[in-house]
Amino acid sequence: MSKITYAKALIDGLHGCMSEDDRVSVIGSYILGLSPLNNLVDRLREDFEDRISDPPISEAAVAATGIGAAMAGDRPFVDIGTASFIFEAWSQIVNEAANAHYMSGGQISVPVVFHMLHGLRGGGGAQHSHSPQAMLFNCPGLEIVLPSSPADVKGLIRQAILSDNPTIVIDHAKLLAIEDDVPDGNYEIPFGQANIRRAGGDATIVATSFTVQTALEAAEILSKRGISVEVIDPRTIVPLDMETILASVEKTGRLVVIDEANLRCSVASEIGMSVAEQGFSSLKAPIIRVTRPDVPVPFSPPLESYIAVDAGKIVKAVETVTE
Amino acid sequence: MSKITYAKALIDGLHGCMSEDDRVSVIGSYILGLSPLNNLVDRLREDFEDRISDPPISEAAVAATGIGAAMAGDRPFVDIGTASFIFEAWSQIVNEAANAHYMSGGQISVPVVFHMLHGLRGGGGAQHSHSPQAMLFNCPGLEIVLPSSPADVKGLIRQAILSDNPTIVIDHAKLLAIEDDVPDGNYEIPFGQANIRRAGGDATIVATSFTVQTALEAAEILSKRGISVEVIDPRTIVPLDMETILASVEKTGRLVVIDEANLRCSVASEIGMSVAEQGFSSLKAPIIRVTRPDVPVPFSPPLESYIAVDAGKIVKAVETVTE
Amino acid sequence: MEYQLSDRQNKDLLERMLMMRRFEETVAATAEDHFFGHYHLYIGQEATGAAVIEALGTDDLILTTHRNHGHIIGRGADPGPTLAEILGRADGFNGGRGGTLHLTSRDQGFLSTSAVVGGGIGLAVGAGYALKRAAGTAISVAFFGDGALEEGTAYESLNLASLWSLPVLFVCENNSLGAPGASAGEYPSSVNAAKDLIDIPRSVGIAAQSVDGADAGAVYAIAATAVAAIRAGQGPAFIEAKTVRWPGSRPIWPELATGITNLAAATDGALISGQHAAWINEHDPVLARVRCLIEDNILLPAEIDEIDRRVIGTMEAAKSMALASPLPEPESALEGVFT
Amino acid sequence: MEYQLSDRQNKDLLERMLMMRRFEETVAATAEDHFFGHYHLYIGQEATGAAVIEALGTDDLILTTHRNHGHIIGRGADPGPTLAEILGRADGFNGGRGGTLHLTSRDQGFLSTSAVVGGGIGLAVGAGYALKRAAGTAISVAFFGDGALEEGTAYESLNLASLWSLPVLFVCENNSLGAPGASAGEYPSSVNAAKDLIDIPRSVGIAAQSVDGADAGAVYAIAATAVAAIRAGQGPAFIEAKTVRWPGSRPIWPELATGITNLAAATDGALISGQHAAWINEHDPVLARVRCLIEDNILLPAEIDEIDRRVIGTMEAAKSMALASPLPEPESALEGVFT
Ligand SMILES: Cc1ncc(C[n+]2csc(CCOP(=O)(O)OP(=O)(O)O)c2C)c(N)n1
Ligand SMILES: Cc1ncc(C[n+]2csc(CCOP(=O)(O)OP(=O)(O)O)c2C)c(N)n1
Ligand SMILES: [Mg+2]
Ligand SMILES: [Mg+2]
Repeated sequence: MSKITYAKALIDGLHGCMSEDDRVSVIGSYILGLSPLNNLVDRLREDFEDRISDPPISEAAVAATGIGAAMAGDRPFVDIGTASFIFEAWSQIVNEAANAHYMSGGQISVPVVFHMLHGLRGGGGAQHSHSPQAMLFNCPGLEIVLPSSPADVKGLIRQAILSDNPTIVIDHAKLLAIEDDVPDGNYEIPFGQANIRRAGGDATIVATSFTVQTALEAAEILSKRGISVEVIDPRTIVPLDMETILASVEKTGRLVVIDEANLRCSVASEIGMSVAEQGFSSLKAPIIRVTRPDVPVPFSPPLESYIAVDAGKIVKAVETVTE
Repeated sequence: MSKITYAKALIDGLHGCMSEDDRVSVIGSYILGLSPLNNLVDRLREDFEDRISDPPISEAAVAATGIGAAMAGDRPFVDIGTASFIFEAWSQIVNEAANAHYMSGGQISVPVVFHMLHGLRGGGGAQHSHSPQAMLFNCPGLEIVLPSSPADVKGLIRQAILSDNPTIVIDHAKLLAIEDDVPDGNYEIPFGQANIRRAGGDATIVATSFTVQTALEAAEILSKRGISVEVIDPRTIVPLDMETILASVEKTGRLVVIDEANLRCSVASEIGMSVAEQGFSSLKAPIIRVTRPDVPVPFSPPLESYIAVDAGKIVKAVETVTE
Repeated sequence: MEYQLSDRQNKDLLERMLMMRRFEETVAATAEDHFFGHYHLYIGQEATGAAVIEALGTDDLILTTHRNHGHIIGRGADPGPTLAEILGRADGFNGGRGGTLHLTSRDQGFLSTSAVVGGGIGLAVGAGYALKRAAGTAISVAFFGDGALEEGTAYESLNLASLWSLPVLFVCENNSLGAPGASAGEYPSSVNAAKDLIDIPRSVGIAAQSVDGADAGAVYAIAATAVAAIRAGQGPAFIEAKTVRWPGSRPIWPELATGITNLAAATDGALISGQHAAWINEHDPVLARVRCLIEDNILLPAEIDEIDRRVIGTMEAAKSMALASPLPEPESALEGVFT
Repeated sequence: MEYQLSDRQNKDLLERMLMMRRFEETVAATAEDHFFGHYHLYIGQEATGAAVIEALGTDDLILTTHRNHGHIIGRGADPGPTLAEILGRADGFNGGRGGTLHLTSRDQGFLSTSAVVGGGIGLAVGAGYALKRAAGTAISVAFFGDGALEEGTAYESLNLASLWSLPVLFVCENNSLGAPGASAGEYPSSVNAAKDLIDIPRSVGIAAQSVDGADAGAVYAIAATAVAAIRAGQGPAFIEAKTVRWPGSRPIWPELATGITNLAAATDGALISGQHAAWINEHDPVLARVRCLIEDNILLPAEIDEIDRRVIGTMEAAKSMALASPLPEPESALEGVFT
């Protein structure tokens, strides 16, 4: 166990896989974006010089290259950079990667990993701040991973690379510098197992990615006000561990769902709706979503802050459902 | 008032707008896909020869052309053909069209219409059967129109062209041949006004596009079994008329939401979740969604039928919530 | 070095072409009574597909398009499961899940059929990436239509393959020249401002050549040269085969407008009649091939007939097999999204 | 016909270049104490932008990229609201909603700044579509970097503009040659297999020329010729201006590595010293321009100084205005998604 940054844990996980399996290669080296931690990638460059390459600015062809290589038996890790640019490769992801296994009747599998950085980063504006996980959630055939801690990202990235399915790993720029305990050595975290980040009895909060951190902050504030919340991080939304969520709502009777994406058809909408369908009898209050409102992301700091999910908004929502 | 097909009503609506406003032009002439009714487009070709053109197979550039032309003051109607191919132009739609007005601080508007045919068409397989409205619903800045009848499509297409916002009009191939009464002359149907297609008191069904037809079929069957359902067609999901939906659920206490898209993050998820949030106290039973399951669309007819929304599934869902 | 077909290869190649032609005729005949989605026949382009395939090895990987039947059959896939797939049957290669648009025969080296125009090109580049990393001599091949060169991903993929010197053969079947389909409502394709399509790959440094796609010998020579260069590590190559698209696509023009091919017409032009006679005479690559093999004394008419009879027999068996195959179990639709 | 700059134009053009340079210096200086997102300075490319803009008319429409400051300032937009926008202030052109990445000045004919590499090219084609339909003489202009030619939409857009003969001028600012940024962690750009970028537009039939982007006179001559041809209905044209990207982008290399420009150094090379001296001497287009205007007796050093002083004054006023502008009201974030 050592205390390392999220960014280092991610690179460690990737390094472990590359050491073990020659078939793993990296296409696109901006794995940590323009983060000051980006030099962590140098380790990959040094140790696997011929297995890491920078492609042209051609997201569609780059994604197709990853998918085609995976179809042919390779296990590429493709970095897309800022998540907003995955839209350039949308057809490759949605029409090719997601469908190939099913539509070939199982003849083909596509063990590719797509990695990207989502969300509000501070001044990213409307074209550098997307959280595409909600749209991807509507595409059957993709595993979708949303880590929220150093220990998780290391184990999840490994599981993503070991998986024979196309897997989307979405990190948040604001997570990269977070430090926490991370087990040494290689380990994987199975997909579809939610993590109860904090136990509590008065209300359930489900949050993903960076909003888990925000939810934990809110939980702390709420606990001081005498409200005990359970914070659940599904870690992967495909597959989704509804059991853990439903069990918690059965206990608390109240649900607040948090999402960095904007409201309509968000991950929060889906999780909330699933509870309304499968856990209705447990509910003692309306479900509340805390997400970005349905506006493009504005550039100016006060505007961006205004639309961002923050602890205050979460506290308010929990207070409303526990009233 | 005359009895005409949905396809004719659509072309009539478009023709009316082109007659009135020179700025309206058509890019892409496969408005009715490969439907046998496709020759209805000839009328546009004859009357507006220099205002209808077939572009290369370049969805991204074609979409950008429509958007840029709209920014410059034109009012293009861009046909994408099969809705699955809008994914090729995803960045143009999501990053350019949707954001331009907001991020320019209102300096620019983008009065473009994108038209496409969505859904299960019979043998379309995994790459010709998408219903992208759910993903688009997660993109703020787009008006989204889902007509379900000849009279509606004529008025909605007009409103789409008159709108100064980027508007996505999504038709369903199976609607094209449906005949019904359509008012003569030009008229527009305002966005954000749901249509109560059938009044009833025992349960509310919300459905869009072709599934409205399926829901009406189900309502007929249910009425014979003594269950009276209200069928609501929002007609546009952005803007969304939640008032009409909430008022109905207040009356019936039960909600079934229907969607041609697959389950996760579907339009049904969003509408259901909004009711769970805003209309919780009215609900007497869990909300149920009837959608495609989360699988790519298979080719073979029995497989495709198995995953399709049909009247039987809707009947069963309504029976469950009214039990 | 000039690659020429050996006698054995000439026979193989003719058989591939006949398999393609007779398969499509079977598809068209079967379509009258059975459910199909839309489909796109390969008739008229057999010389190109067969000659390129003749130049490949068994380890090579292939990505193809909506007009894929010829490639799959020509490569030696069993026509039974191929037809069964097109019919959506349980014994189809994809278990009925793909249909014509996504027909995949992994055993023959096919990774995917993308029905997204241009969709397979980038996948082939990816296969080339994997093959280059594996450091063997296998290459990947992308078959695509002229329309695919209108898609930006095609261009991006060419650039990437060139930059990384990947072992990829790009085969553009330009079937728009003289194609009679447009008048019957077919998609306009070749809507490209390039005077010469090969200027596009050349602009990003890819060796590219055009060839008469109806001339199997010429296509073979060019393809074999390109394949050898690619295997030798010289990076990707591009071939534009100028072919003529035949009618026979559903739903746009489902008639088999030129009828069932009569090989005797290769030597007796009088046997070709009807509206499309001139066109058959000028363009039919199967008749042209037969004519050439006979004229050059490579095969006797009787030998050709024998091959053809065998092929026709294979198709009859395939049709029986396919029609005997059940439809898949409806509930199985929910299985197999993930491995 | 050879286009040459008149005396008036020479003065205009120099002023545009100085406005660009002094603006970016102001941005860099202001960035030290105030919030910015990331930004990309135009330093080193002024001759290209200023000369192309000099060749345009007031009705022409422009689409630009993340490296847009120079185009907007050079076109005559007020530097106050420009800087205010970059600072996210309420009085910025976009009300603070766009920032540097989406800076838009509609009054100057700018329709949008797309920060998606290649994103503006297709929009410019669309503007050209509208302008052609309007049947006037205005044209649209797309400014973009060499990296944009790696994106498939760029290629698609070129093809479409060529096919439809749209009045679009494509200006590729190839700033990768000799750019020192890569070593400082800047994005690799110009990852293109084309030996010559102009082969790409040429492959789809677009007239294309390369020019030394640091030579304002040469850029002007080529741009004016292209603009005249486009206005005359000859369809799109493409210019590749070979420029050198300066440091000064945030967060990758935020230092103003070459310091505040001293115009006196144009005539007295001894004034240039430090690590980047050679590079400033060889590449700085502003110094080169000043040198050339003095040598050719077009402007006296004193006249140039006077312009520069005025420009510097304008920038000081702009900075005061921008810093005095309030931040937008937080709740206003919810307004203006739709018209
Ligand atoms: C991305 C995309 N856009 C549009 C279509 C509809 N479409 C199917 S086939 C076709 C024409 C393709 O032309 P080409 O690539 O030359 O192939 P051909 O049919 O001529 O063999 C089109 C436009 C599609 N399948 N994919
Ligand atoms: C679609 C897309 N992919 C990646 C990026 C990240 N990015 C920002 S600037 C840049 C380099 C652009 O190079 P070029 O177009 O030559 O412009 P330059 O910065 O050199 O002026 C990249 C890759 C982006 N903005 N958009
Ligand atoms: Mg073609
Ligand atoms: Mg550049």
